[in-house]
Amino acid sequence: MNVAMFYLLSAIILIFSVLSVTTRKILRAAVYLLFVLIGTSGIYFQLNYEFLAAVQLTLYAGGIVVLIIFSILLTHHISHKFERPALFNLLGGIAVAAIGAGAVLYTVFDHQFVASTAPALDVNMTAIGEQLLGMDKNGYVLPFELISILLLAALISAVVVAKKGKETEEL
Amino acid sequence: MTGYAYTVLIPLIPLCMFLVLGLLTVKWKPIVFGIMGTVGMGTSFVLSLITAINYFFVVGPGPNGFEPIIATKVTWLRLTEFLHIDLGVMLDPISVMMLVVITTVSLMVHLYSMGYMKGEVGFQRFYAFLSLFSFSMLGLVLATNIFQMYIFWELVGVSSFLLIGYYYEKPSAVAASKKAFIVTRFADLGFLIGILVLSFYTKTFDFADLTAPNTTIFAESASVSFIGVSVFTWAMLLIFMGGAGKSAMFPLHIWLPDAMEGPTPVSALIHAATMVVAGVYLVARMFPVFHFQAPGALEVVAWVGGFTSLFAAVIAMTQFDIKRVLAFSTLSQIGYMMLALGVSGYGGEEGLGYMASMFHLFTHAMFKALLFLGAGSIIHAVHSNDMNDMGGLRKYMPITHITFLIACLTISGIPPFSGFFSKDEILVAAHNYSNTLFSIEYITAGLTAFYMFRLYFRVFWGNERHYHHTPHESPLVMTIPLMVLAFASIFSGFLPFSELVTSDKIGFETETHLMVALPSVLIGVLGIVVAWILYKKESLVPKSITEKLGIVYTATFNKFYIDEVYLFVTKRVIFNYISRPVAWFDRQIIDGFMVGIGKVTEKTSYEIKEMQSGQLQHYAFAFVAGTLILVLSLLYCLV
Amino acid sequence: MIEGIPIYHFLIVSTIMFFVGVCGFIIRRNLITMLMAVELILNSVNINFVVFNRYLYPDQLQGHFFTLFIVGVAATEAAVAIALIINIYRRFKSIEVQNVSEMKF
Amino acid sequence: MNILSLFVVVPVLTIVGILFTKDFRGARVVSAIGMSIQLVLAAALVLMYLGARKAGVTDEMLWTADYMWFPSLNIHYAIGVDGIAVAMIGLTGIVVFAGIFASWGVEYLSREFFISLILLATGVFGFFISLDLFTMFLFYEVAVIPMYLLIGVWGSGPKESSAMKLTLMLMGGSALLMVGLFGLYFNSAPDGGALTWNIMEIAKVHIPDAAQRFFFPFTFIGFGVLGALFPFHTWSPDGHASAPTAVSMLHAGVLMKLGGYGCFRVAMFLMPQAAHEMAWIFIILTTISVVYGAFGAIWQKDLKFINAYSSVSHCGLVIFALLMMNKTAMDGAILQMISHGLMTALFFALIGMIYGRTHTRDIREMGGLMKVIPFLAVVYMIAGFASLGLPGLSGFVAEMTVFVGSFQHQDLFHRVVTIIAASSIVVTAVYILRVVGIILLGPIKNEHHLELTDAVWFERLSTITLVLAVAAIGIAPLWLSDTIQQSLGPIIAKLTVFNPF
Amino acid sequence: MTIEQFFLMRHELLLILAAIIVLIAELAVSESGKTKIIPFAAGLFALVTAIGFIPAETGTLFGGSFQTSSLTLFMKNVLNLAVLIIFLQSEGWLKKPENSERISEYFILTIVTLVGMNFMISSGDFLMFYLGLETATIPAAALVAFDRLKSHSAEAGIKLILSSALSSGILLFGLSLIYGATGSIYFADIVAKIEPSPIIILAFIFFVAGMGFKISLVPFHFWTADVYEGAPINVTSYLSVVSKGAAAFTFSIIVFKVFGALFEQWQHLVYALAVMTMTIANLFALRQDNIKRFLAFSSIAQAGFILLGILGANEMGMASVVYFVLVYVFTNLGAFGVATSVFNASGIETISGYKSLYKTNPKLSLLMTVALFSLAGIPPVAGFFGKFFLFTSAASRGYYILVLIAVLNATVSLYYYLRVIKSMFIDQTDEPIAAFRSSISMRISLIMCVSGIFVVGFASGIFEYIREISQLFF
Repeated sequence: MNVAMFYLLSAIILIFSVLSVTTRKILRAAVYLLFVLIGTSGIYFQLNYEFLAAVQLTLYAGGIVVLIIFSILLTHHISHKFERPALFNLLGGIAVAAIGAGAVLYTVFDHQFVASTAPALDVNMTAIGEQLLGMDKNGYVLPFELISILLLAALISAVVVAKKGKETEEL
Repeated sequence: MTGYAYTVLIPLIPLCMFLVLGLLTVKWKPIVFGIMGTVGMGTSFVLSLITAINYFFVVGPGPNGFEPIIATKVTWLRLTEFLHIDLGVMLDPISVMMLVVITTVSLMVHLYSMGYMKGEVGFQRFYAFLSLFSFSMLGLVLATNIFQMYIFWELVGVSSFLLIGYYYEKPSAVAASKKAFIVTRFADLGFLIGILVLSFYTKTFDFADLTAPNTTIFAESASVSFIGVSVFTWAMLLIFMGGAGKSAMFPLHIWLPDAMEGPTPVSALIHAATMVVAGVYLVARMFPVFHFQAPGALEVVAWVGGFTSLFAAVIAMTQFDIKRVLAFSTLSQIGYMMLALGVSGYGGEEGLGYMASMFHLFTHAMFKALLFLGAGSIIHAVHSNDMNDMGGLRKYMPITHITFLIACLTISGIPPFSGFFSKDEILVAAHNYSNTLFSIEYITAGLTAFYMFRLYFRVFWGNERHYHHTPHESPLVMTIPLMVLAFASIFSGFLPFSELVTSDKIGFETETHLMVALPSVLIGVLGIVVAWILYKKESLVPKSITEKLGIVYTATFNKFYIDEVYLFVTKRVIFNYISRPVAWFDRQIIDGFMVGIGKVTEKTSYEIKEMQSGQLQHYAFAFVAGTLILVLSLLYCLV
Repeated sequence: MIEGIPIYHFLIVSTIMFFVGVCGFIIRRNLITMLMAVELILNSVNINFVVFNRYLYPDQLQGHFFTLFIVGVAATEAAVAIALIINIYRRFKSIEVQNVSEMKF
Repeated sequence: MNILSLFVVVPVLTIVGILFTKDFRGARVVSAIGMSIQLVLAAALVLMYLGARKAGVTDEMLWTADYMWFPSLNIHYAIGVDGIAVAMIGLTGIVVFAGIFASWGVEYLSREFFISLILLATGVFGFFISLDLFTMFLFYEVAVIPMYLLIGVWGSGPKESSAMKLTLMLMGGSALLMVGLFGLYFNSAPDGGALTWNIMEIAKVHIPDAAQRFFFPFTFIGFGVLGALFPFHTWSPDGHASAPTAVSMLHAGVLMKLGGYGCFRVAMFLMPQAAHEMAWIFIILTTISVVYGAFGAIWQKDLKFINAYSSVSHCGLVIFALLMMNKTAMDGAILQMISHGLMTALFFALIGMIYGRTHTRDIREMGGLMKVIPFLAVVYMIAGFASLGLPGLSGFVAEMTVFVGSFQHQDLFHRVVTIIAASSIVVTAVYILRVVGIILLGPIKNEHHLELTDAVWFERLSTITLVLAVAAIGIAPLWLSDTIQQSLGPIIAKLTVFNPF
Repeated sequence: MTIEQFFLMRHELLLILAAIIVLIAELAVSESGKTKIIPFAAGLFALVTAIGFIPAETGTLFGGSFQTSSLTLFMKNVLNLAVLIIFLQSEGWLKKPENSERISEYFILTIVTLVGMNFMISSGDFLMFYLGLETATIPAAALVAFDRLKSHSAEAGIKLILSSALSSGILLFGLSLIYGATGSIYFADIVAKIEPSPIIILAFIFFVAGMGFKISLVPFHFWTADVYEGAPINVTSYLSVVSKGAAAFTFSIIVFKVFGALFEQWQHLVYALAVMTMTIANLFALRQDNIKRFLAFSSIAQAGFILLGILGANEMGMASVVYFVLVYVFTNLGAFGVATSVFNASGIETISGYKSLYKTNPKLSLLMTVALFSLAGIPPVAGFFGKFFLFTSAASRGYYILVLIAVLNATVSLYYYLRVIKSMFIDQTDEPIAAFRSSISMRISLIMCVSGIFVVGFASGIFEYIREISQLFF
């Protein structure tokens, strides 16, 4: 069951990721991306990282994609169709992707991953919460603080960029 | 030895005069500078005479003949362990003799120039240069080693350059001075290389070591040879090349006729009496080395001398510029001297040629100086060098006429004038050596008499030309030197030269060889007679003869086109085919390459600018592709 | 950990997804689609981290948390990028890359 | 303070002094004072050196001082001089002094001009006193770089491109040099121990042969570029032609000597094995350079070009002689450096002065200048005679020492190339006399030239200083030559250890 | 965790504090008095910088996530100093009317990016490193797009953020592989388990690509020129000096510390990147006319030189990199300071516009000359020493050919630096930039730069100190 589910999810992820970069309708692309993200969260569920999956669903799928769709709506007509990609970019991109995927996969398959023998950690909300606020090794309070600063800065950045000034001075 | 320490003053006084005259910027009357120079030279002259009398007669020969004396010597530059250049004064028969010759002629020229150069711009400069020249020449003859000689050799070249180019606003004078310098410089290169080769094998520059009769310094390398010829022959040939340049031997003679562009007193001093015999002096100085180590080179000396004497005499017959005639005559006479050295043996009677050469050098200095000064006097009177502008001058310039005649007789070898004696010895020496050379010299003697009297008759006899103003006798200051030199020309033949100046410095007796002397006198007289017939009265005969000779005459008149050959070599080959391509090559190829690197870099810069297209995808592509290339090349060695 | 699925299968998915993202970044001309391609890339990295954590090192949560933070950063990045894109749209009236390439060479 | 450090301190103080001046008058007076002090110092140094040697001091380097600078890399400020360096310092003092007076008339941005000029001089002095390769290199570059502005701002003709070419080629040379210096440093302790930049320390060890072979060409060519080694000389004609008077003087007179000095003090002295093995390549190159430069000069029409090519020829002779690696030839090389420095500076000074009057350097447009500007013309002739090797002037002494020295080689190859090189003296005579004949002698070609005025006092001071120096060496070379030979002793000793002959 | 331990983080904490104070100040000042924030913020930052120099303990916090050593402290001080100079130079630009509403934002964003860099330098695991990196980049994009009236600025902003997103994606992929292969994101654990297996090398190359983006190495550099050109000039100088310096610091730390064992493998990589970077950047710089774009390519070339120091892979290499960045701070900011002054006074930012600048503004021209000579590595200014030590470091490993290539490249670079000098001193024009006086703060900053350029080289103590702390680091 799980196995079949995994392959289904994998198929969804791959197909929709390919579609999202190839479709010529931008809104569709965003929707395909949403499917990919949801598929990924499915994988997280399968791996028993429920918290992560939830975050993925809410923040990624819910937040980012919505943001993207808003911006699309702001900047495009819904029926907007892309021009075809330039030939050089198309060939180059595909070639690079193919060669790169080949090289990386070859390398990865070449590698013998050794699983840790230590007993598995029970992943529950308590453990996650403790680690997130932990100050020792495997504690993530410092990154947590830093990312909060980053979020603040991003907020200010967005304001700085988007703030409308006296448009009369526009060049 | 210290008794001769004062001899160092002989060259130094002219040097001081040069510095004083050259640097003094006061505006005195020009004649004052003339007097200063003359007095300085006079002092040197007196000192030289004292030295000569002292050396030859008061001290006299020792058991081994005249001892060479190093009067003074300081080290000037230390080169290697063995080689060091000294500056010093060496007295031996030939150098003492040369002292007398140089100071005498120089003094006469100094005196003479006060009249001749009167009113010339740069009078002071003229005397400065004369003093410089005298200094250099004296330093040359007094040299204790071959490198000192080379140093003064170069200085002589430069002073000659300065004096020939005295009328520096005249392009022909500038060209002549340049030519003189460069041709002799070229010869000096040979001299220098010769010195290098010689000193490399002998480890010394000193004449004392080189010319000692039984020296062993050559033994070690005697068998070393280069292209089948012994290195010493090479060395001596190269050194002779230097001498040939200075003495204007064929084929390096081309500068001398042109050098007549200088003021006439200069020609008298440099291009007749002193500098041009430096080559002869050099060979004489190195004679033991030539004789013992490089007989082959000596043979070359003889043949070059013989050929030049004939060659120059032939050309002299056709020239119209009186100074050029004299110049070719000088060449011819120096050829005699070279020949005499070339045919000479070593010691006693064997060394007759050597003695004769020196003897002729001495007498030639006197009569040739006289001829030039006389010519100067004539030029002074008629303001022209060209024989065609002259004629019948004997009435206007009696002193010049008489002294000139004496000189002509002397050079033609008519007894009892001094030229007879010296030339006679040379002919004897040549007779003992080779019949070919001997006959060449006979012919030359006749030709000499002919062209000298051709000159004489055309100038002093014949029809009067239309002169701008009536020619007049030169002032006393000019005629006194003429008379003094005429006196010397007449009587110097009676000097007991063989007692004093010989190859091994031991005197011997000579006698007149009638079998040789008589024909030579006859042939001289023959020449005079022919000249008398042709030129005493103006006639069309010479002209018809020249027309009959046709191309031969033209070739001779044009000095056998040697100048043109040189011009071709220098202008065409060196200038156009070497220098110009070198300059082009440097600018276009080498510099072009360097600039090209820059150009290519800049061009590349423009060629690759499309890489930075401004498009984000291209950047991303480059980014990923670059990463992948690194992966593939470093991880899998694929790229 | 899913029984019967080797780790490599996950890696195939993530790697392909990664390079699809890269490919998309290169071939798409629209700034927003490029941003989406970046999200694909980050997502594939996330899968990597998570899978490595679960399959190989279940005794800790480093990969898990790394993923968590990447998601956070991706969000901020997307926010700022979208602000900039809207800014661009205001300037250029277009968000096509070839129009947004005034500076070059 | 160590007397040697003064040679760097005085120019720096002079520069500071110039900064406080108001206009060109002040600037030139301050420069003149500073450089006069420097000249006096140089003279004093020469006398002190001779005195010390006479008193029997046998140290290889005198007045050494050593201050640690960067301890971790063992970089010191190490100074000291031997006879050769003293002679070069003397030369520099004279040329700089003359250069200041030759540029007395510079009024455009004159403070900047003098500052750059003295900065250049600082570099040169610093280079000659240095015993530490790092400091040496530092001073070397300090000396090179002001050239760009000096030529670019105050030059004439295609000055920008010439300045650029010169700077880039010289810096390219120093790129090679830098690699060579690194090689020396990292091989300075082959048997273990501390690495060092100090020349005298490195000289004590034997740098591994492989390293020598690799780094010798870098070092030698690196310095050789500045020494106008064929075929890296092409910066020289353009640079000199465009440079203002004093800059040409300093550059040809002194800066190019850095190349020759470095070649033997660093490249050959420290890597004797490689020097012996590779000498033949460079001997061929320099032989070409000697003859080629001379022939190149014949064809030129610009006075400065003539002199630049002549410099190629003469500087070629320097390196040529150095490579002969015997005492006499190297002595000759150093004499030639000094001699060439003086006379070429004289030449450039004169060319500048003539150019300042006639506003042309094309020899075809000049003629008969002897009549209107006799002083300059006579000095020009003296310089010409020095250049073609007239006895009594420095050129003769140097050339003869070189030729005699080079000819002492047992090897036929060396003697043959000596003869080829010696033939340049004839060619030199040709081009010198050609120029003299065309511009000084003959009739006046240009009517306007009749109104030219002869040299003024500062020009006379400048040229007479140089003439006196040229003549002094030419007339009494023994003391200088002996001093140099004595100092060459240790260098020769190190070189001959490996002499295969 | 005691309060003293927090002092280990004092650079970061102070900076955050400063950012908050500026934020509060923004609220406190009136609408018309916004420009007063400039001196206030600059002064505050000067204080922060000064405090940073007080000697401090070193140690590790958060179980290894945060590490300090004398070396990292010094690096942070260098960056602080650079930012201080930039703040002083920004005055003229910030005072322009279109920026009046966003002055405090400029300071806050700059300080936050600096916080990110500090964390990046001090990071002890890849998570902190990554977060620091992003904190240093994302707000920077907003800074780049700060000139909202200029389309170039907006274009630069989007180019920066998208390329940086791509590059950090690739970087992260590398990091994920490292995590997979070693089982940890902590440096200390990784070092123990790292081995030259292909996957690690692959991951390392991805990591280098990501870092190469920040340091702008060829071929990861393409964004640099466009972003530098489009960004406001002070932001450009910030990116080119501080951002790049921090990245170089971090790169060398991680490369030495984490990947030190893989030297055999990565030396070729760094070698190739160094050659490409120097050469390509020089070729592009040759024909630039825009001074910012020109300095962008010049800074790319300088990054290539930095790689030579990294190639040394020993304390000498570390010291030479840090020293070079220190020199580079003064040098490049000197050049940017002049460019800023000229731009503020005349609006000119092309090299050809600098013609005859020496006649009207001699001091600025001289300063520019000194700075350019220092960039070109000409003695006796500091740039020479900086380059020399980098080369020494490379040569100590026997990379003589690389050193040769580098020095030849330095020669080429001299060509384009001289072009600027030529424009200022030699080229003549009828309408040179009029004479002007820079503001006080600008002058202070320029004096700091010029004294830095002269002192840092000659005062060997500075280098020796860096060398000492680098030794401690290893």
